Amino acid sequence: METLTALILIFIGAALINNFVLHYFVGICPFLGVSRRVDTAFGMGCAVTFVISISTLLNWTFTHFILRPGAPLPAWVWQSLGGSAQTQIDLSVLSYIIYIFVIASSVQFVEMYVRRFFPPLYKSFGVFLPLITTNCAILFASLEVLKHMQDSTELWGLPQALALALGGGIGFTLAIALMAGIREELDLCDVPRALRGAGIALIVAGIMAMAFMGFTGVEKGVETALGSLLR
Amino acid sequence: MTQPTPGKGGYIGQAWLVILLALLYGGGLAGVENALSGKIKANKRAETYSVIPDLVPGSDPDKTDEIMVRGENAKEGLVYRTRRTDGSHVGWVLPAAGQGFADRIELLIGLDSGVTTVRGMYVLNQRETPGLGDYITRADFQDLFRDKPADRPLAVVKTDPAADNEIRALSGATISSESVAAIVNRALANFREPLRALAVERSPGNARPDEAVE
Amino acid sequence: MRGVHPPERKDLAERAPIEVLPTPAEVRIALLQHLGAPCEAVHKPRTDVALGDVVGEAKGFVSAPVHASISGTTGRMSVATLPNGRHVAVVPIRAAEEQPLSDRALFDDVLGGEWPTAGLEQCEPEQIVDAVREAGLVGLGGAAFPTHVKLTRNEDRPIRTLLINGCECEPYLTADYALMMEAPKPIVAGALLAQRAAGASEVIICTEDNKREAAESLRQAAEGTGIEVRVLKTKYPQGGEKQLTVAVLGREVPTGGLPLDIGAVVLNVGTAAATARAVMRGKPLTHRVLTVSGAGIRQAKNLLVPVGASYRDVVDCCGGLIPEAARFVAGGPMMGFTIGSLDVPVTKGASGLTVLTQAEVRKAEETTCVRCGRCVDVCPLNLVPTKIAMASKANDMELAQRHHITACMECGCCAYVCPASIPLVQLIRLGKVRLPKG
Amino acid sequence: MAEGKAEKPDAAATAESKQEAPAVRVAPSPHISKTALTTRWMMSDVLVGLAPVVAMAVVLFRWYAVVQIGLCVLTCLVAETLFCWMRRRPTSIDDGSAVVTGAILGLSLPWSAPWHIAVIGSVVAIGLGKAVFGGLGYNIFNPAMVGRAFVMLSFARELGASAYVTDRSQLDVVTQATPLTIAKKVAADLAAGAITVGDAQVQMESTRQLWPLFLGNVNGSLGETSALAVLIGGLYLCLRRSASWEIPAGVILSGLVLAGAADRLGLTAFTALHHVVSGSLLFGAFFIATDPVTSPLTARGKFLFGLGVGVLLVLLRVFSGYPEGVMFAVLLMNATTPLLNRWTIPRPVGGPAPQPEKA
Amino acid sequence: MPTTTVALALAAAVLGLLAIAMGFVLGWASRKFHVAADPRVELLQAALPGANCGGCGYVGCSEYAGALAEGDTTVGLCAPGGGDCAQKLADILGVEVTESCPYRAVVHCSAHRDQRLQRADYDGERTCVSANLVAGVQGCTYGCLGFGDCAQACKYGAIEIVGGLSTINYEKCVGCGACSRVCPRNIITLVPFKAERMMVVACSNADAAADVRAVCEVGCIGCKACARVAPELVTMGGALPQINYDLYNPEESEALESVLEKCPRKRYLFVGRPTAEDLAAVADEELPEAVTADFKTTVDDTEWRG
Amino acid sequence: MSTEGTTNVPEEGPTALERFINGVLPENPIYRQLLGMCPTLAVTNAMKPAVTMAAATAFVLICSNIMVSLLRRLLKPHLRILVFTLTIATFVTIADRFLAAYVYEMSKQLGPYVPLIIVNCLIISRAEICASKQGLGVAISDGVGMSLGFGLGLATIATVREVLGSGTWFGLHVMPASWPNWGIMALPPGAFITLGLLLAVAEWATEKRASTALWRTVRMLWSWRH
Ligand SMILES: Cc1cc2nc3c(=O)[nH]c(=O)nc-3n(C[C@H](O)[C@H](O)[C@H](O)COP(=O)(O)O)c2cc1C
Ligand SMILES: Cc1cc2nc3c(=O)[nH]c(=O)nc-3n(C[C@H](O)[C@H](O)[C@H](O)COP(=O)(O)O)c2cc1C
Ligand SMILES: Cc1cc2nc3c(=O)[nH]c(=O)nc-3n(C[C@H](O)[C@H](O)[C@H](O)COP(=O)(O)O)c2cc1C
Ligand SMILES: Cc1cc2nc3c(=O)[nH]c(=O)nc-3n(C[C@H](O)[C@H](O)[C@H](O)CO)c2cc1C
Ligand code: SF4
Ligand code: SF4
Ligand code: SF4
Ligand code: SF4
Ligand code: FES
Repeated sequence: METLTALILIFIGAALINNFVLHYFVGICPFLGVSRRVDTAFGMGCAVTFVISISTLLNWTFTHFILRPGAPLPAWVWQSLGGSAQTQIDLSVLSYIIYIFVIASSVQFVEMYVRRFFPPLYKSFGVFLPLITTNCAILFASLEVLKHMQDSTELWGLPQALALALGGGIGFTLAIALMAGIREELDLCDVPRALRGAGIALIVAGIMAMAFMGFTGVEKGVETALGSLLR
Repeated sequence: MTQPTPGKGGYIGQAWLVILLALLYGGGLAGVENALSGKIKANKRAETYSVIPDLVPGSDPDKTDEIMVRGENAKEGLVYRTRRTDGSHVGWVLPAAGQGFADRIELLIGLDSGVTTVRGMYVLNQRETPGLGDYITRADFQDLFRDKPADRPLAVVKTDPAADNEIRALSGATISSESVAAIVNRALANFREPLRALAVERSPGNARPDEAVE
Repeated sequence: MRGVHPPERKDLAERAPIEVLPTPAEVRIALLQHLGAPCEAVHKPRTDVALGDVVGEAKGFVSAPVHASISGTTGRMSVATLPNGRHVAVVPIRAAEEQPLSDRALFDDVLGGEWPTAGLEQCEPEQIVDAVREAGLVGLGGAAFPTHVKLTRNEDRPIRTLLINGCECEPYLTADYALMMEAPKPIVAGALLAQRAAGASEVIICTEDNKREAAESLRQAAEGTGIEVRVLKTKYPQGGEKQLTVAVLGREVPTGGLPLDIGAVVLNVGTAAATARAVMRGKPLTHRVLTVSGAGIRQAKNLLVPVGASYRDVVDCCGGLIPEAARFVAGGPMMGFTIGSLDVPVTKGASGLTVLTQAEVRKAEETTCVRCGRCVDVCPLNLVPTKIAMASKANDMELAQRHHITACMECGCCAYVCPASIPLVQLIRLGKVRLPKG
Repeated sequence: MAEGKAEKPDAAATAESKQEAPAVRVAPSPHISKTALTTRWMMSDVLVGLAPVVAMAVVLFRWYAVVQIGLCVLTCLVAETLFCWMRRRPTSIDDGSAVVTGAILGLSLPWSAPWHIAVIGSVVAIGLGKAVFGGLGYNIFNPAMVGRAFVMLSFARELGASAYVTDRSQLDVVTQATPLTIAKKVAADLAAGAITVGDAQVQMESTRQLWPLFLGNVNGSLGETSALAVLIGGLYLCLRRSASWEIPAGVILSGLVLAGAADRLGLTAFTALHHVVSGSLLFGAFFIATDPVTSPLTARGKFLFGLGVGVLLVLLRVFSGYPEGVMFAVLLMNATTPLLNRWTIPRPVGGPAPQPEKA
Repeated sequence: MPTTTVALALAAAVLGLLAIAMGFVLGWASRKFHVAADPRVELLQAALPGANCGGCGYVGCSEYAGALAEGDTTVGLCAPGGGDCAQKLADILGVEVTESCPYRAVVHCSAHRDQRLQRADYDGERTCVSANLVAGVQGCTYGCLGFGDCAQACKYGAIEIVGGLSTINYEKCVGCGACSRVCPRNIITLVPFKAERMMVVACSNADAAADVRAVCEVGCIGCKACARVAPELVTMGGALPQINYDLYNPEESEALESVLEKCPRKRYLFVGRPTAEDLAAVADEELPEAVTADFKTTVDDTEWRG
Repeated sequence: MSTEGTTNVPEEGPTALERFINGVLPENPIYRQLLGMCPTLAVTNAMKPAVTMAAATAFVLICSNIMVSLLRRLLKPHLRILVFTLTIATFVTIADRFLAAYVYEMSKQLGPYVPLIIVNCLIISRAEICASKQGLGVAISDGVGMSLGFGLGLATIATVREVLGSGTWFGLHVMPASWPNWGIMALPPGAFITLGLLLAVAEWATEKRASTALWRTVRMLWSWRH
């Protein structure tokens, strides 16, 4: 029960309260770049959700088995080389490189796959799929997971990691879809010239961030509510 | 995306530069890590250790040791056992965390060795509203927890405290204040008994009579 | 049905009997007065033509010939800009001294006299359609669609109902009303002929409850013919064929489709009368009833006008303009088109001239759309006019099409209610022009 | 759009043709319009609708209300002029929308908010809420709520729950916390197990009566206290069609249902009815969510919008850190308005137009 | 073995292995999922200036690049890029530069507002394309409406409305043709500028003389005087003369002068002043085909109603 | 965006000085190119983190430019991006560790945004556009110019946010004591709104560039170069 509560909290935390885009400012590039049309924005959101889940899964695995201090794989190598079982081998310095490698290759893989087998989908993403590689949101999710895998007060397992990834991806999709709707509307508006494009988009994002700040405290509220309901 | 021309030398042959660089960078990084990890660890340690004398008056940070303690909820937690310079046990520093108004709050709780009194409280990390909830990081708020009883839950009130386990809420930030108190209460509930047991078992001789467990 | 209730102002010309316009010195017959292919002139300049002679020959099935509406001599071909913006070739005819028909005689020839409803069974459908085509008959309700096309039977899509449209929901206009009051007989006869031609099993003459007397007059005329006269609740744009089929038959004409798709044909009362004249008297469509009304005209009238007479002649016949007159609307104020000068010839589809004054047209200043949704509330076709208009303006045709721009019939309800005075209909028309062709 | 190059010739064209003063005027159809109905009229309608609310605020909060609302309206007007001037456009204060924005902003603030909050809120409302989008009719978010959110997040201390309460004032209603704050606190304590159900009942005693909530004899933001005044003004607006009834209907419906459910689950200390008449639910439903510019166009869209506002509003009241959720609920739903508009395109009479084949 | 060494070795090994694995997987995938694409598109796009002005007739530079790669169109349509750009594109595609004569926009109407008669006061959307839907905005149904859609469309600020007439500033015009696409009356065409100043027919009213006189003080009356003086250069398209720019030779100034002189309405005008470079660029170029002026004009295109 | 045969393009392109100047203003990564928006928004609530971030980014940018420029003749087109990423990630890790070791406080405050430099499009785009095509000198001056430009961008935003939000600048009080701190400026909405408005100001200033003195100076330098 407690884990379930925790998973729910991580999920809504990442999707609404600490929305990746509107609170953590990650994934701003596609948020500004691919939010001109609702359809493409939604597609982009789905692509990000997909990639973020895959790469978080892979990265969690890497971290758990290889990178974290005391991970089994290096320990096994160390011990088979005759090292003592006491020494912990910490390869976490490699985590950034490995993460970005995993992300880059999985995105490229997905890209090639989609291009080959789903040409219409590929066409609507077009140039944006490679953009996912340099999309902070993906790396950020892995880093967040890493943080919680090093933090002794709250050790995350795979379910938590995936809850964060999924929540983050869905939160991103929500934000970018709303943004795209608004920007389609803005095309018909008389926005001052200097603000057109990124300027007004950022201001809209700012107002959306204000609106999303309404969710502040929901984590706590849901936690207490679930607590009292389950009691 | 340009297509690689497979064939000559195969994929690996083409990627020699990448592989070479990977080896190079990997080694280099490990070197950097080797050189700096001591300092980074020290930094992290210092973050906690620098406040230890303040959290448990009389303790010497250099004499502090870290132990893993199994709490009432069956989860293991890190606890700092603090000692005087002469090595005698003065108390505990208990890291704790929980949900605040906006985000997680992480804090350290200083306790006497018998876990009867809260010696101090220090907020390590928080993201409460600037100018409102973030006043929990102020010394005057943290000082409110000094010398509060550790055997009963602390209560947050909006008026001047009447009982000794009451803490006056920050005005306009009752929720943050309550969250801090709740985190302290929960940590105490989890670790009060195990720590007391430890105190009796490990260092009965060191305990001053007034701190001794009944 | 949604729609609006604009001030009717029919009282201006309602009581005026149909008068006959004195033969003008010159008429200019436009070679394109209908929806479809333009006509080709058949006479060289300076040829003498008689009333009813063909002046322009129809080219193609969806087309209709034009005829001389007076006797006289043709002049050099010229051009005219019709109210709807078309810049078309015209054939001027200078009136001869002697006119075969004028005044009362003309009225009797066009609308008066006897219109026996008995013995119409002898007319073969093809015969009726041919007569209608040769008479150059087009819809007199506004769109000027060649009537023979509508009446031609089609095995695949049989016609069940013939609706005779006497709603005349436009403010100011009373031409149809006057016709129904003074000449119900030819309407009924024409309706029966059209019924035979189209093979419809029922005929309903529809009018609105602000024209009860007309309904009464039609009922008397239709006594014993099996034609039903239906009185609908007044609302603009009840007369639109899509609204009419919903109101009368409870069926919707598919968007982009025709009443034919639901087994109906809609004819204007004037068209019905002209059908009767074409079939029973063999006369082409050379005259039509026109309402001249509005505060800018000295005396509002219903006139029987030869096609091709200029609006100036018409205005002169009504005592001229008052000095404040500012806008000439060919048609009614909701859907009519303005003309920049009175020297524009009357066409077959013209139903009236509404002259508005300076005070009436001083429009409130256009402000931005506040998305109040009033246009959405009134649109009889259930569209979102503001979105279509804004999309058209921003040239976002994908958005406009998503909002079904092509469904709009330009009835003007939306622009009528818009508190921001946005020229919605114009913007929607603009969008239709901008739509990718094909 | 008529910016830059087009402006000059355009102006010239009008000026010169005025000179020639031709008698004939051409224009697209229709040639008559419902002249009584203008944007300014709609805005003054809203002001009329707001009158009972303002009156109630003045009765309860005396000159605090007068100063607050006056300051907001004034600053909004000044800001509107300023931004028009910056864009070199003719001033648009005469359409009355700035007055409405100011009044609603003023009514949504606590009596105690210091002057700089009213001023900053108003400038932000007009500037960030409206001018950056192009002015009246183009804004995506409710300007007054943008302004309020901005100051609320900026000056949390002055706008938080405790700012409403003081015992050093001549006003009698402000000695007690707002009903929602009390309810929130009790619910939270109850859920956390800090108090017993009995304690909770004692603490809720002061707000149990529906009548004061309905009549408005309670603490709160200036405009929200009296459900009665809001209903009078709101119904007037709906009857005049200046506001669409679908929106308040949706808000109230979903508010009742969800608050009822929360009450059943013991997540709130209020009944559904209490929830509806307390706080700014009604004020928001009738005056704020109904802002035509920022709500959907079609009836179905409006109703969905209302439902959304109601749902979010109760969820935020129950779960979030804030006692009230109207402002955030409206802003969040404003963000969905374009999507709602897209999804609620009505079916035209006769069915959808045949779409041309996509190339 | 000290931990440091192992950590070093392990780190390097992990990264190295990963690199190898990735090289394999991606290499395999890229062959497996190979989709033939034209790499030239990207090169072409890079060679284009990226102004996205639409001058080439495509939605943006990238679409033009795509069309070029497909062989659907020719290089040299990009006006902002000029000859350089065309050369680059041609290099990429391995073709010859065919045309780079500078085109410039010409407005085929020259009546300022007071010379056009019967102008009514117009209440409605103040753009040409909207006003064109309303009859009687002005007498001449061919001439410039003067609401400046073309000026709005011009990205180079080359068009101004002077006295109700669209007037092109040839210092700024680059011949992208955006204006000619928006003008609802189709009275802007692109004329090949073989000299600094070109002679053009500055009217597009195709009606008969009397009808023209009725609406315009200066419009072409179709008297054919010009076609008689220079039958080669000027042909009559209906009532309107058209200059055959193929045969246009700026050196033969007498011929041009005579045309100019003979026109009773003085509707032949010299316009323009392209830059010296442009002239140099075309000096030794074969002259391209002339654009045919297409005065389909008038409101006839618009729908009847409904 | 790959160009066939990157390896054997002739070395041409803007010179070192041009690259430097371009980076600072005409092609300012934040205001003109909108690159690296995430850190820009995340770390600008005060000057200190902003400057730290700018320094870390500068370090990575310059180092990776150097590295890529040195390796440029060995790059295979399809493995190019891989090499860039590898290089950048390595230097980012180094920067991250250095911060953690020597400015721990800042490292804690910047949190994940330091590792996120890896995906800062600015760095990879410089590698692609400049370093992989030009010599060491140009690459370095490009890196320095772009870093300055990036730093300038961060600093302007951070200044607005810190002064309005806390009444301080680099932690020093610059506003009167009675200044009501605009809490929102320290929060996410403040970041978005500030950047949006500053972008508009930048846009407006460039539109009016002929008349701004600053721009004239840049232009002067420019023309003097040619
Ligand atoms: C923008 C904003 C931010 C707030 N931030 C906090 C916060 O960080 N901590 C907190 O306890 N209360 C915060 N509050 C106030 C709570 O919503 C609630 O009103 C308050 O905690 C009630 O306690 P009080 O009785 O002390 O006012 C904030 C309120 C607002 C409007
Ligand atoms: C291409 C075309 C074909 C038409 N064919 C028919 C037809 O076969 N039968 C018919 O009753 N009406 C036909 N119509 C006419 C329409 O039904 C309708 O009467 C006309 O558009 C005018 O309607 P309105 O006055 O309501 O605008 C046709 C119209 C068009 C444009
Ligand atoms: C908005 C609108 C209103 C109309 N009102 C009338 C009307 O009042 N009377 C009428 O005869 N036709 C009216 N029409 C034309 C009808 O739709 C239809 O074209 C006509 O009745 C067909 O008859 P006809 O072909 O004989 O003209 C209207 C059309 C529209 C679009
Ligand atoms: C029924 C109604 C409600 C309105 N509510 C608001 C409101 O809540 N906030 C606001 O700023 N303006 C409101 N307005 C005024 C106006 O729509 C607002 O200034 C525009 O959003 C500015 O573009 C309202 C207007 C009407 C007709
Ligand atoms: S009626 Fe006018 S103001 Fe209202 S939504 Fe429609 S277009 Fe906009
Ligand atoms: S959108 Fe078309 S059909 Fe609907 S009210 Fe407007 S003009 Fe009439
Ligand atoms: S007649 Fe010729 S010159 Fe005169 S307005 Fe018409 S197009 Fe222009
Ligand atoms: S040339 Fe065409 S687009 Fe330009 S102002 Fe004249 S009519 Fe309008
Ligand atoms: S910088 Fe974050 S997505 Fe580009």
